[in-house]
Amino acid sequence: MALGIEISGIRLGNPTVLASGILGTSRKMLERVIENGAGAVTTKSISLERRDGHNNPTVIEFDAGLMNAVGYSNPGAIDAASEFSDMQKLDAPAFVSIIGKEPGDFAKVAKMMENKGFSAIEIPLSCPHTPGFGTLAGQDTPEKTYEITKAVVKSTNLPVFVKISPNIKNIGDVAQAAERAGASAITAVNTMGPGMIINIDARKPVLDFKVGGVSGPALKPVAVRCVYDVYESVKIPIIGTGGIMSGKDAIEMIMAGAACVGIGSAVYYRGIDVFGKITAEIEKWMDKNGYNNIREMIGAAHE
Amino acid sequence: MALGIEISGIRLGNPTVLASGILGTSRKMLERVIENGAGAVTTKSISLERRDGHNNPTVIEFDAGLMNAVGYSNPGAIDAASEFSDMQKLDAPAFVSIIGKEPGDFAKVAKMMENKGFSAIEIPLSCPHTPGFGTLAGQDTPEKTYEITKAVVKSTNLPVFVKISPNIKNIGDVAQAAERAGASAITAVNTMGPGMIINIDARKPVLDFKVGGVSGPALKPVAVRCVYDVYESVKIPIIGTGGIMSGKDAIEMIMAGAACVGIGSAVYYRGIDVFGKITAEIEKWMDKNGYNNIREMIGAAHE
Amino acid sequence: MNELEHVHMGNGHGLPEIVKIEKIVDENRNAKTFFLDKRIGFKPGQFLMVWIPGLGEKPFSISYAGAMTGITVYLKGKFTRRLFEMNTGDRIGIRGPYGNGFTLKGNACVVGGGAGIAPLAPLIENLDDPYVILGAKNADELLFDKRFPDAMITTDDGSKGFSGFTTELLKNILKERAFDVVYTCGPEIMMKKVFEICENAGIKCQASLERYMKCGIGVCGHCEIDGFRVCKDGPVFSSEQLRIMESFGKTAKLKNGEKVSIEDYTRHRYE
Amino acid sequence: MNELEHVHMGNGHGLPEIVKIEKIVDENRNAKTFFLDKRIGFKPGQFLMVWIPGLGEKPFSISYAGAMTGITVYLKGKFTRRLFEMNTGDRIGIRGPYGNGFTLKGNACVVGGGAGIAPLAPLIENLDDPYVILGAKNADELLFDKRFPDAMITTDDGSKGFSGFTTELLKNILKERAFDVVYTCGPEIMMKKVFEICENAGIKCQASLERYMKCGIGVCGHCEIDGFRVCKDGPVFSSEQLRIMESFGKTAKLKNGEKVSIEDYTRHRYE
Ligand SMILES: Cc1cc2nc3c(=O)[nH]c(=O)nc-3n(C[C@H](O)[C@H](O)[C@H](O)COP(=O)(O)OP(=O)(O)OC[C@H]3O[C@@H](n4cnc5c(N)ncnc54)[C@H](O)[C@@H]3O)c2cc1C
Ligand SMILES: Cc1cc2nc3c(=O)[nH]c(=O)nc-3n(C[C@H](O)[C@H](O)[C@H](O)COP(=O)(O)OP(=O)(O)OC[C@H]3O[C@@H](n4cnc5c(N)ncnc54)[C@H](O)[C@@H]3O)c2cc1C
Ligand SMILES: Cc1cc2nc3c(=O)[nH]c(=O)nc-3n(C[C@H](O)[C@H](O)[C@H](O)COP(=O)(O)O)c2cc1C
Ligand SMILES: Cc1cc2nc3c(=O)[nH]c(=O)nc-3n(C[C@H](O)[C@H](O)[C@H](O)COP(=O)(O)O)c2cc1C
Ligand code: FES
Ligand code: FES
Repeated sequence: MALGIEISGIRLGNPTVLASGILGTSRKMLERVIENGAGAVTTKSISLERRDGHNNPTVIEFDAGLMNAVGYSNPGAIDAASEFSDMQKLDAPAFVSIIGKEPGDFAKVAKMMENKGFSAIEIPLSCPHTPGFGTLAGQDTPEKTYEITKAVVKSTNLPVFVKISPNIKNIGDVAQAAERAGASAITAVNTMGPGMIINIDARKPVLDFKVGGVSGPALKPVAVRCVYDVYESVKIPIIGTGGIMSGKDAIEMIMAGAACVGIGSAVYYRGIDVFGKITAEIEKWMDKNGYNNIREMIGAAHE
Repeated sequence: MALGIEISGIRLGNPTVLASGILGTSRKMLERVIENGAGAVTTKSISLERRDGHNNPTVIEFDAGLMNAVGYSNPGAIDAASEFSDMQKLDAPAFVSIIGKEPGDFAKVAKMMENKGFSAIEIPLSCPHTPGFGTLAGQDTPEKTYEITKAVVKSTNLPVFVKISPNIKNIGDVAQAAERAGASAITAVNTMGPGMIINIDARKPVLDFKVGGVSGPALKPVAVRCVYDVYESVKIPIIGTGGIMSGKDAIEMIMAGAACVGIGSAVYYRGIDVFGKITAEIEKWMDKNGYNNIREMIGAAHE
Repeated sequence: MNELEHVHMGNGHGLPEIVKIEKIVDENRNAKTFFLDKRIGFKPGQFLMVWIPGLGEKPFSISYAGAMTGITVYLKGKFTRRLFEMNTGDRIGIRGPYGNGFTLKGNACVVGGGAGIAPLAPLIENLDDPYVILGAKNADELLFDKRFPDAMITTDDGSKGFSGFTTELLKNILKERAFDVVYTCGPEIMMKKVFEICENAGIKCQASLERYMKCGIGVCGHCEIDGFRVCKDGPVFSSEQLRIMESFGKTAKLKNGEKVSIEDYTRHRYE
Repeated sequence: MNELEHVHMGNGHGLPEIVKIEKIVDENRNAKTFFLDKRIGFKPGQFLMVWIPGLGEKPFSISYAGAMTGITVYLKGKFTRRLFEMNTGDRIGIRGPYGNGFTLKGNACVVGGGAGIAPLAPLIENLDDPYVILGAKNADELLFDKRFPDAMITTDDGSKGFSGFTTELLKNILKERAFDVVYTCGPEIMMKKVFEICENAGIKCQASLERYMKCGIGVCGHCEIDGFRVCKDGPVFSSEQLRIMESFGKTAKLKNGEKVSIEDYTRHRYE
């Protein structure tokens, strides 16, 4: 039985991908995630300039998932360029997530990350809690998605993945805009909402930024629907992301149309070895149910 | 200590309101919910014509909430008009939820429900899973919200509550459009998404309509944020709805800006007596923390 | 927040689970029992929501306990027709068990009619020497008469056992014997009569009702009968509850909520 | 789906809980202990994320176990200043405990410097007659010297106890006594030296490190040191781990992820 899968010409040993913003702060951290079984890894998002991000509390757990307003804290593209090098020497492909306020910013950071051995560039146009970026800057419209994607595609030879938001109605249109602009894959989805959690004893929102993006189990059904919709809208592969906790969840996402799955919050729920665990669960289920490879399951729920 | 609250001139003995679509299929059912402690009750949504709704499965439970695509099944306005009468004789106010494809439909049903003793009319412009209605018919834009609300307000002497969707960015604009058109309160929010759950053994979405609205714990943080935003946008009171499971949740929603709380999915999680349970929990907490009435808590998280 | 009651999420049977049909038994001309490859803990009288992916989902009582749980299905319309076409090895979805089930107590009489015998079967097996009356239109439609050889049999046409209704037999036996409780399931008109007979005799009755179900978990309100949810407060109701149910034996609601006579409700076929 | 491991959601300490400050004790010129009205089960070395609503959230080790849990805070910048202004009866938020904590084993030596003594205190109380070295710049900044009257005291300026560094005392004692393990917490330069001394002596070392924390629960990766998360894999690290940590004693990351020397990291003040 084969657990490997190829997306946009990149070969993954198994369909689990570390989602951006979780653990991906250093080369060594990515290396460790790969040791723990990830089929591919994504860096934390990198902006041109260094960013403090929002104040603490930035990440909290609630009944049904995680909520975060990290606010794209990162050391900026120059530091990142020295942190990440020879990424092709890792035992699995690495994707670099880059962000910007303007198409030009994206293009600049993309250039700076080009010869680091990354297998692809991911551009999240969908963060719900960082002023100047993502949905708060309107980067999630089909028009802006097209414009930014185009700028990045032009500036790099690497495949470009566009990460989209679950909080928009016309998700198919946005995915199509990305595809038209030359994107090689769609990462669906980023966090949901935003949401807010108020501590009633303190009479205050818990997150210092007040609102944050929802991930984990609360997001899963919406993420699955988004992937289902995107699958009907574009031909390029989908990295299905949102609430994947188990092999069963991963297979559900794949049957909705994903070629591989992004994993973030599950690192909290099941530990850093969640990638190996989920891969083993996928394998066991496929074995029991007579599947020979991942491809047989992609989009199966559309039949 | 006073648990009562007045919204739009209607006096509720406590701030728990049965949300539309849960249990509200008959006068006797509403009576029973009131016996179980609800401060007010809402009928299932009523359309001009009789509707089968979607096929089963229509409601399912997942890890983090409920998902439904009931599809507005209801016996139509004529049958409803004979089912519901003398509602003022119940021990708590009753609201009638009405739906339509066109502003004219809403107005007609509103007229038919006028002399039944209801205390208010609620118009959901926000169902995410019924073709011809709600978000699938674009009733959630500020323009349509204004138009439909205006038509209903004109056709009735009852206060009109507008129920809005969590799945839109400009939620404040929609609430303002409702307020400008004469709405007396905002019910925030309807179900989220839609979402999808796929059974991997069957390779099929579980809901027969494939997608459905998400309610319960998964919805709560997004609902709280919506109420927080609406509170900053309008002066009319808010019925905060979405994921309220406990007294703590209710207080959180009230501190976000709600005057009272809608309760739906919690009937599944905690039983039909959840209204009395939540009221008791609110009372206990207020007592312990030195609050004298609900008003002192409304919008407290904005300070 | 330790003063607020903790809310348990996820009861573990919210989503349908796909199970294999292990064995199919022809019970009579119109009924088959489907044995599923799953042991389920349940109370007699509880039901499963049975899902045929792509077709629909309908409630069926558990008729057999054990390593293979059984449901016994009468051929009615589209859904049951599709079930009847299924073979051993085919797979269906189930969620549940749902509903309250019968409350066991004392010296009992059980009165079952037609498909209503299905939920009564595990009850009979759990009671201590109950007096059992099983009825049907005719011998070809009798259910479980071989499974319960001691049961009194009635057929409307006299093709087997006592000729006439179960209710006549019940009246007769009540003249001779005392019971603590009468359990009944079957056509609602029959159950209504059983209930009235019990009321006159001053005996407690438990009747298992049917109404059109959507959610099956007590939230949508569709299965409502006079303020009671058949799926959650029922399907088994006590004498106290039956006494205040104005619609009992009279009206029921179609899929769209239209209120019709119980006869029309039962006769109604969907699609 | 019973072959797939069940995922437990909600560990019950994900959201901050508001607790009252029951008692405040001045420990020395720069440190106060805040006793909270809550008993917390924890392992020595674990920490809490302490939330001042509207201001921020920072990690502090648990320094006292019991009906009132204690944290001992050194005055640094904005957050600790606000804490120092608080009075008995004021309320703060806490979540946790987080991190791995020390692993207890055998005949131990404990080496603490400055604020690093805080997490070691409950450890000392749980060890069987450990050899304890507590150090500070001077007598006014010593922590818990009265709480542990048997401890060896060192001050850089000789204002109390041994004049010099804790590491010098450690080297001396290692010539005379054998230990299974040396536990240490304090300035990272000190811990680095302790570790090197242990390596030379062939003794196992456990050191509790600090890095800038955001989530505290092992997801954001900000507290990362050479692929280890201080909040989750640490804060306590073993000799095996310390040996492969290139940044240990050298560099750390500011709030924005900029890598600076450990001296600059420690000196850095936010806002
Ligand atoms: C609690 C309960 C337990 C039941 N147990 C059994 C059983 O053990 N064996 C058995 O043969 N039947 C049982 N039924 C009835 C069974 O659900 C129907 O026979 C089946 O739904 C018929 O579906 P159909 O598509 O074949 O026919 P349709 O043409 O759809 O309907 C035929 C009749 O079945 C009933 N029905 C249809 N859909 C539903 C629904 N969603 N919910 C409730 N009733 C419906 C109505 O009376 C309808 O007139 C039970 C019903 C309930 C409510
Ligand atoms: C696991 C752990 C346990 C700790 N235990 C204690 C303790 O028991 N007692 C004690 O006094 N201090 C402890 N600290 C350090 C404490 O967190 C800082 O003193 C405090 O955050 C200072 O905040 P400030 O606003 O007063 O100063 P700032 O000006 O914000 O910072 C002063 C210094 O504190 C550190 N710091 C600031 N913010 C953070 C952060 N979010 N995460 C980690 N370090 C930060 C940095 O070294 C910084 O240079 C611990 C730190 C960690 C990582
Ligand atoms: C703490 C945290 C930080 C995140 N940071 C980023 C980020 O920097 N860039 C990005 O594209 N997505 C970011 N995300 C979103 C995740 O990559 C992912 O899309 C989302 O969490 C849904 O997946 P999950 O449910 O598996 O966590 C972040 C998520 C979390 C929880
Ligand atoms: C089974 C079900 C049916 C619903 N039907 C309606 C409806 O007919 N009209 C309506 O306005 N909202 C309907 N809703 C939405 C609820 O009124 C409520 O807004 C939503 O469920 C969020 O609240 P909760 O989390 O407390 O359930 C329905 C929700 C559920 C779960
Ligand atoms: S079927 Fe929904 S309440 Fe019974
Ligand atoms: S602080 Fe986020 S991983 Fe440690």
